[in-house]
Amino acid sequence: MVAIDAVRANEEQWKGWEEEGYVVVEGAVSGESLARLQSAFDRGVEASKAAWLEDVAVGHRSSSYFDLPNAFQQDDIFLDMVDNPNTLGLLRDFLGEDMIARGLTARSVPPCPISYVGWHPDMHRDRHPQHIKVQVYVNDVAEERGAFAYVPGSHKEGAGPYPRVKHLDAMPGHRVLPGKAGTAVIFNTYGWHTSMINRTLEPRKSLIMSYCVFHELNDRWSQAPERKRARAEMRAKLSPERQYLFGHDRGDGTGKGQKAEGRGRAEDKKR
Amino acid sequence: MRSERQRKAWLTVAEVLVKIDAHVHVFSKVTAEFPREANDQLPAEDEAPVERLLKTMDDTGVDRSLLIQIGGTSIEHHAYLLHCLSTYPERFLGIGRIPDDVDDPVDHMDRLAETSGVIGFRLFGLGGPEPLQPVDIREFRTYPIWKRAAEMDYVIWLYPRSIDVHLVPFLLEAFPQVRVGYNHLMVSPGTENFQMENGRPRIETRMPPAHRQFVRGMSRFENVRALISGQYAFSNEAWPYADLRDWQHYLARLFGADRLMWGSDFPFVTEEYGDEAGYGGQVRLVEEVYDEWTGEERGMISGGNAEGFLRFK
Amino acid sequence: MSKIDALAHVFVKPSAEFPRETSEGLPEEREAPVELLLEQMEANDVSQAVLVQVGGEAIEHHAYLLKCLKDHPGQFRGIGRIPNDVSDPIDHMNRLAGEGDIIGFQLERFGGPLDPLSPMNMNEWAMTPAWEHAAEKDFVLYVYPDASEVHMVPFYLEAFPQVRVVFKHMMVCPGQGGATWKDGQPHIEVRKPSITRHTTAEFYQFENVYSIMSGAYAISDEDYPYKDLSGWHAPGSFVGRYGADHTLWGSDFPFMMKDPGYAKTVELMPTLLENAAERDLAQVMGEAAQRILRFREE
Amino acid sequence: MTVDVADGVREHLEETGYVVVEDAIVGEELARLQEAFNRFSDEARPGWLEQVAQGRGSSAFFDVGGSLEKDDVFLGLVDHPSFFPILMDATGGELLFLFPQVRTVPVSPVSYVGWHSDMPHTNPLHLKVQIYVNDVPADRGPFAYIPQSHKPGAGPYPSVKKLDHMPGHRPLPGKAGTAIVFNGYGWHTSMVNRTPVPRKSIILIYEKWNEARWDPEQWQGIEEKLTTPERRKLFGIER
Repeated sequence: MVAIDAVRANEEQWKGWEEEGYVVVEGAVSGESLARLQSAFDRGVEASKAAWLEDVAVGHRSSSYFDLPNAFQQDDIFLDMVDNPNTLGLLRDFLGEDMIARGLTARSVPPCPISYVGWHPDMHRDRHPQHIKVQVYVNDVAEERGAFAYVPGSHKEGAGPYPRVKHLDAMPGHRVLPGKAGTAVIFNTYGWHTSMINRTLEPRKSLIMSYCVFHELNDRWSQAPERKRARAEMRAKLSPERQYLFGHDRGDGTGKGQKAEGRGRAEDKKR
Repeated sequence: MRSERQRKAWLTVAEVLVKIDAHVHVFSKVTAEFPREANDQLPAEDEAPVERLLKTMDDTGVDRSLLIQIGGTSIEHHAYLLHCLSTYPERFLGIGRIPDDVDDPVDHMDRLAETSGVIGFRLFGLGGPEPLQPVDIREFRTYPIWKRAAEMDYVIWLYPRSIDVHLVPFLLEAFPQVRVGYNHLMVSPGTENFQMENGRPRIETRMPPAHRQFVRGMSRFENVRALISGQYAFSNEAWPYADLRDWQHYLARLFGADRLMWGSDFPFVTEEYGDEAGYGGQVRLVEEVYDEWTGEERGMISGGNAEGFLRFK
Repeated sequence: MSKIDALAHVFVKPSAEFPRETSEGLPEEREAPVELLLEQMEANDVSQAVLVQVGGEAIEHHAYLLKCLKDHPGQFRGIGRIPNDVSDPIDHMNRLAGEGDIIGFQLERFGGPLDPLSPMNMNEWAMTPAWEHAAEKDFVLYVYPDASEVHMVPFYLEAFPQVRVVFKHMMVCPGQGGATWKDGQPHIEVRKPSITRHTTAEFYQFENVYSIMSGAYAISDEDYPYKDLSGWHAPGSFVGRYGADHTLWGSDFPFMMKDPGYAKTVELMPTLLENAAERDLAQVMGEAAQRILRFREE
Repeated sequence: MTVDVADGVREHLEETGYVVVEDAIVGEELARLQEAFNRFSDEARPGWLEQVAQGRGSSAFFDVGGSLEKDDVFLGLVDHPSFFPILMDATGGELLFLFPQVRTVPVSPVSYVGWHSDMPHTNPLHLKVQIYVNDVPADRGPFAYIPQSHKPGAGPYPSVKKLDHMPGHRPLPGKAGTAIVFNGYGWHTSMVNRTPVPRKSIILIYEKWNEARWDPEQWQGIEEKLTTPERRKLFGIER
C-alpha cells in the first residue's frame, strides 16, 4: 500500500510522463528532511570514503563516482526517501499498486572534464519489464555540475536510433535537467539518459532509487546469504507498508507472488 | 576489387607497410659505463642487450621500435638507452624517465631530449589530489612536465595507477596538443596487485578495468593513442589471451584503428621469461585479435600509426 | 543494404486540394508525383527517401507532401519549409511536425547581420528561436545558406550542438544569381575548386553536421560523371574530412531527371568515390541516413 | 652579403622557423598604419560584401587590394628596418618581394584556415611577415606556428578537428605593431577568434630571389617610388 496522503500525478505530469518519459518534481524533499538527508549523506561519505579510496587504489573500483555502501543502515532518512509521499504517489500512478522498490543508491560524482557515464538506456523494452528511477539531488545541481540529462521521447517504442556521440552535448534532442537540492526527477529507464560533465569544484550528490512492477519481475532475489541476511535485517526496521513496498512476503520475485488485485497501472489508465 | 593502396588513399592514413614495436625495453648488466638500478625485476646480472632486440626484430620482420627507459630515472641511468639511440638512430626512438623528486624536471627533460632520440617521457604517478578532492592541475607535481611537453612537443608515455586515473582527463583537456601514448591496453592497475612471476610483472586485475568509464571518455581527446600491449601481465590465459579480446575490441571501437599502437614489452615476452608464444607471438597478436579487420587496419595498428604519431623517419 | 535518397522533391499541378506556388523551376504545368519517384526508387533499389518541400512555405502548400507521407508510412521522411516572413515560426513548425513524419525543416535564411564584420549577437538574430525550438523538439535542419549568410551558420552549430544539421548540394552556398534554370534543370554557378574551402569545409569539426552530396549535375560544368568536382570527392578532401558516416547521398529528384536521370545519379557516388571501402560506400548510400534521420529498417 | 641582426635572431629563425619582433611598428607610424588600414578596409568592404553575396569571394576573410599603390605607409613596411635585415640575412641578400595581404578576419567559432604549410621544400625559401595592426590577444585568432615544422623531413602532422589539438603548436599573440617573421615551409594557421573584434593584420610575402617568380611587370605601377637599387631589386624591377 501507499500512504494515503501521497501526492498524485496531475494532468501535466501525466503528459510529461507519457510524451517525454520523465517528470521533474521540484521541492520533493525540503526543510527539515532535506537538512537531515544532506547531513546523513555527508556523514556517510566521510565515514566510508577511505575504504572506497582503498578499493580504487587496488583497482577494484572506479574513482569516477562513489556510492555510499548500505545507506539504509546508515540513517533512516534514506528509507524515508524511498516512500517519500511527494514522489511515491506518482510512482503508483505510473506503475500501479503492484509496484515494488528495488533499491537506493547514494552517489557522489566528482568534478571531471568527462562524464562517468555515456548516453544509455538502463532497460530494453523487448527484454525487461518497465522500471522507473527517481533521481533526487542532494545538493544544488546547476547545469555545469553534472546535471542529469534525458532525451525526451526516447522511452517510446521504436524511438531512435540514437548515435554514439563523442561529446555528450552533441546527443540529438537531449535536455539537461538542473535543479535545486531536493528536486526529484522521475524517469522511464527505457529512455536514453546520462550525467552531463561536472565542471564545478563540488561533487554532484544525488540519490537514485529504482522501482518496478512486482508481478513483472523476471529476476530472482539474490539468494546469496549476505544478501538475504541484509534483507532480513532491514525488514526488522520496516513498517508493514514498507515491507510490502520492498517485496517481503510477496514470493521469490519471479512474479509468482500474489498480484495485487484490481490495481491498474499507467497503461490501463488511458484517460 | 579495390587495392589496399586505393583504400588507404580514401582513408588518408599513414603508409602502413612498416612494422613498429611501440613498447620495448633494453638494459645491460650494471657496469660503470651503464649504471642502472637493480631490483627483483632487473637483477644486476641480467641484461637485455640491444643486439638481441635487433636480432629478434629482424627475425620477425619488425622494422623499428620505441625504447622505453627502465632501470632508473636519473640522467646517468639513461646511459644505455642513449647509447642505443645514438648507435642505431635509424631503428629506434626513445622514451625517458623523470625522477619524482627532481628539483628541475624541465631541465632534466631538455637535457635528455637535447642530443638523443629521446622524444618523450614516461609517467606513472601524476602527483595530484585523491578523488573527490578539489582539483587544480597547476598544483600537480607533474604539471611542469606536461607544460614543458606542450612547449617542446614531447610525447607523454602514460601508465598511471588506478588511484591517479581521475586526474588524467584534466591534463588531457588542459594540454590538447600533447601527444599521449596510454600504455598497456589503458589498464591502469591498482598498487597492491603487482607481483613478479618469472621475473616479469603479473598483475591481478579485473577486466574490463574498474575505470572503463574514464577510458571511454578519454577517447574523445584527439591526441591520445592506446597501446595494444602488456597482455601477458593481465591475462589469465595463454596466448592469444582470449579473455582480453572483448576489451581490445572495445578499445578499437572507441579509438578506431588509426589510434591504436602495438607494443610487445620486450624482453618480458621472450622465452627467457618463460613466455611460450615468445616475441613472435606478440608480432602475430594484432592479426590474431583483430582477425575480422582489414589488412590495412591491422597494418596501421602494427606500425603505420606509430610511424606517424611518434615520427619515425 | 538498400539505399536511401536523402533529397527528393514531389509536387503536382496546383489544385484546390494541393495548392502550391509556381516559379521558373516549378511552372504550373510541371509535376513530379510521388508515384514517379517510387517507380524510380524501386527500379534502382532505393528503399526510402527524404521528401523536401518545394512550391511554397505556407502550411497549405505542404498539403501534397503531407499526403505522400501519410500514404507511405515508414518509406518517407519529410522536411518542411518556414516562410521568411512568418510571425510565429515556432507555431508554424509545430503545426507541420504535428502531422507526423515531418522530421525537420529547410532553412535558407539565418537572420543575422549580412556583414561578417558587424557584431555577432545571436540573441538578436531572427532565426535563433527556430534553432532553439529545433533543439527542444529534436528537429532536423536542412540548411542551404546563401553565400552572404554562411558566416552565421557556425555560430548556430556551436550554440546548438544537439541539433542535426544537414547541408545539401555538397555544402556549396550559391551567390545572388548563382542559381539559374535551363530547360527545367537548375545550374548553380560556384567557383571551383570549391569556395567552401574556407567556410563549410571547416564545419566537419561539429559532430552533428552532415553533408548531402547532391546537386552535382547542377554544380558541375562538365558532363556526367562531373569529374570537375573531384575537389570534393578526392581522397582526403571534403568527403574524406567529414567521413563516410557524415556523408549522405541525394538525387534532387525530379530536377535531374532529364540529365543524367535517376539511375545514373544513384551510380554517381560509387563512381566518384572509386577508392572508397565497401563499408564506407554503404554508409554514404544509406546507412548514415538511416541512422541520422531515423528511418526504420524496411 | 651579410646583415647585422640581433644576437640569437638568426638562430631562432633557423631553429624554430619563426621570429617575433615586438614593437616593430610603433607610435606615429603605427597610428598612421592603423588609420590607413581602417580607411581602405572601410572603402573595400562594400565591394567585398558584394563579392560574397555573389558567391565569388569568401566571407571568412577579406583583403584590401592595391595597398602599395594606395598609401606609402604600406610600401614602407616591405623593407621596414625593424625586420627587413632578418629577411635579408635569411636569404643572403637575395630577397624578392611577392605581394602583400592587407587582411581582416571576422569573428567566428571556426578559423578561416586549417593547419598548413605554404610551400614544399622543392620551392625556393618562402618567407612571410605577419604584422598585427590591432592588438591580437590569445583569443583573437592569433597566428600560430609549429616550431621546427619548417625543417626538411619534419612531421608528419595529423589532421586535427580542433586547431588546438595540433601537437606541439605555439600560438603567437601580440600587441598592435608586432611583426612575426616566419618560414613558409613550416606549418601554421590562424587560431579561432572568440573576441567580438575582428583581427586586423598585414601579411608580407617574400621568396629567395628566383627566376620563376621574377616578374618585372608586377610593380610597374609604383615604379617611380622604387628609387633605390635595393628596392628595385627587391620588387623585381631590375635584376
